[in-house]
Amino acid sequence: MIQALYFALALFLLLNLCAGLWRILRGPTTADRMLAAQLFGTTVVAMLLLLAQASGNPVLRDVALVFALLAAVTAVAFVQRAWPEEKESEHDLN
Amino acid sequence: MTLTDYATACLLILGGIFFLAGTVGLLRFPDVYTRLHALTKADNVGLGFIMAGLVLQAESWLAAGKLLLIWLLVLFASASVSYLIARRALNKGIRIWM
Amino acid sequence: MDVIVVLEWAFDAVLGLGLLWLAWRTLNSPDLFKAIVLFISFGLLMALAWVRLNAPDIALAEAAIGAGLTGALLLAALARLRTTTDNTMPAQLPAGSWFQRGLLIVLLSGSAAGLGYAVWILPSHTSGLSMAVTANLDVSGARNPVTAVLLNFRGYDTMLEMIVLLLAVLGIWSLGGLPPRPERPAVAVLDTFSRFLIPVFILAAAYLLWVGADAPGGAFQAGSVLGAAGVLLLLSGWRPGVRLMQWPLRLALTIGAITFIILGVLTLLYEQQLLAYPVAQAGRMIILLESLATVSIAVTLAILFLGESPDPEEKK
Amino acid sequence: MSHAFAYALVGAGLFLLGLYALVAYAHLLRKILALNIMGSGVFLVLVALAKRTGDAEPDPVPHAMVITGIVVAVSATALALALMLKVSGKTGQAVLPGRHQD
Repeated sequence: MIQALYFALALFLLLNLCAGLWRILRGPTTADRMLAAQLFGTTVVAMLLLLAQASGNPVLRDVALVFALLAAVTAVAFVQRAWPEEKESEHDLN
Repeated sequence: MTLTDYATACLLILGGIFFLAGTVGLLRFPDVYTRLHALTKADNVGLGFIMAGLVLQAESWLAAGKLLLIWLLVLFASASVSYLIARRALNKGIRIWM
Repeated sequence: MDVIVVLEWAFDAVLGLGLLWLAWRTLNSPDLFKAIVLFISFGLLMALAWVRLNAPDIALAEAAIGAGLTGALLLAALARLRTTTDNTMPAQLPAGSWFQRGLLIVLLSGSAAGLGYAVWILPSHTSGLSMAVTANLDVSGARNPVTAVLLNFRGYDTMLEMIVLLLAVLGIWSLGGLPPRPERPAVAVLDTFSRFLIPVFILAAAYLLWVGADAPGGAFQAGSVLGAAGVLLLLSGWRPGVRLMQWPLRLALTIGAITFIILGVLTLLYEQQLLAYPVAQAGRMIILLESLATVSIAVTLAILFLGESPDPEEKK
Repeated sequence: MSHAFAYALVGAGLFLLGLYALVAYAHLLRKILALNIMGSGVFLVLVALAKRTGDAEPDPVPHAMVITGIVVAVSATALALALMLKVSGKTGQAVLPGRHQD
């Protein structure tokens, strides 16, 4: 019974993540897109932990740990390097 | 189902609700700063509830500790990253919604 | 049907369709930054696919490389690209005429049907080489079958891979001057963040290396996590000193490949077979190789991110 | 059909999508993304086919090859990105010289 809940919640989080994709597509600023990708990191960590419990495979917690550590590196690369210098208004990027 | 299982189920569902709130905030809020706030707060609390639910089922203290460590790492990383993003967005003059 | 089976199928269906959709949007969205962010999300979903396919070793590698390194590499390259190209050029520029594209679609649909059919007619149950691996696991020196394959049964793969990594570094170094790198000074929060996080990265890498002999983990995963720590350091504004960039760097880059080659020659001389370790020493040799390979992989990945030759005089 | 076969079909689809974009678009960064997606497709097929062992552990040999492949792919990507930067530094455009001059 609780097993079914783990899978149901993992599926629910996956659907949440798919809904968040809309923000990546829509923008409007580059920060919004990066933010949505960052959200996916947290969601994937939660899904991995649920799947670890559901499948009785504790190794997946290590995968979640690595995710938790590394998701920030991409975002830091974005802030430090990839954000263009020129001013951007809210609506000029599609 | 035992009593622990019921407690886990409640915590997990609560966590799911917070994740849903975070996603709705990401989709519906009007500017970068409010969206940033929705995500980092709601999702990290959601992850915390899911973590608490799973800690009740953990097979050992070590496993429970690892779960807690993962949550703390995510909290720390998303707090720092959201600060960095918000600061740069302000410096670049992205308008604040009023 | 059991409710769990239904849920598992629904999960797999959403995940599979999500992967295809993300790949398609990555490849055809006009904004390159958007394409890169979509590609990063694609990497996250790939890690979930590895989990569903019962491949935690690969999920670990994908988590380290897909979530951290590839995204950082692509974003940094895009920033440097913006300093040289005129932004007026459409990123969507097609190669070839509409007729050529139509022909391409027809040809690819044919291959799609062929590939799908080829996968479909494969026997649905086969043990592959897993029997052979299980039978020889006792003499391999590792209890995790994937580590045994990587470091013992097919150690030559890993040896060649270390050489490929070296060639990639040499390739970048031999390009000479690249476009300038836009950089910003690190703010205090980032500084504290990396100061706190780097030791955690190092601990996690050591842990992954340690469990690798018995459970998923190993040199690749540990090396990628450590390499990501290097990338975080570089992003926070740290630069290796000039003396560090000379022989210590070159030693760290090559130590993995060199150890593999020395052990390969020794095993060829004494055991008449490449990288066939004597059973009694296999465990220790794997630990030695893995530790040194971790150092080389980590330094290589960080240097690939830095992306230019360390010799100041070559920059001109 | 099992889960593994579904993933193998997704892998084949990814490979073909990547191949299409590799040929159809001129921008080098997009070609690099396309190559990465093609690689992911191949890895997915390999790992999905390794899972045909029923309830037993999957075949570890393809797993090992894919781990090697992921690390090689990231280093090849880094080299390709550097080459792209060199091309755009010389020509001002991130496309292969000789064509698309109009």
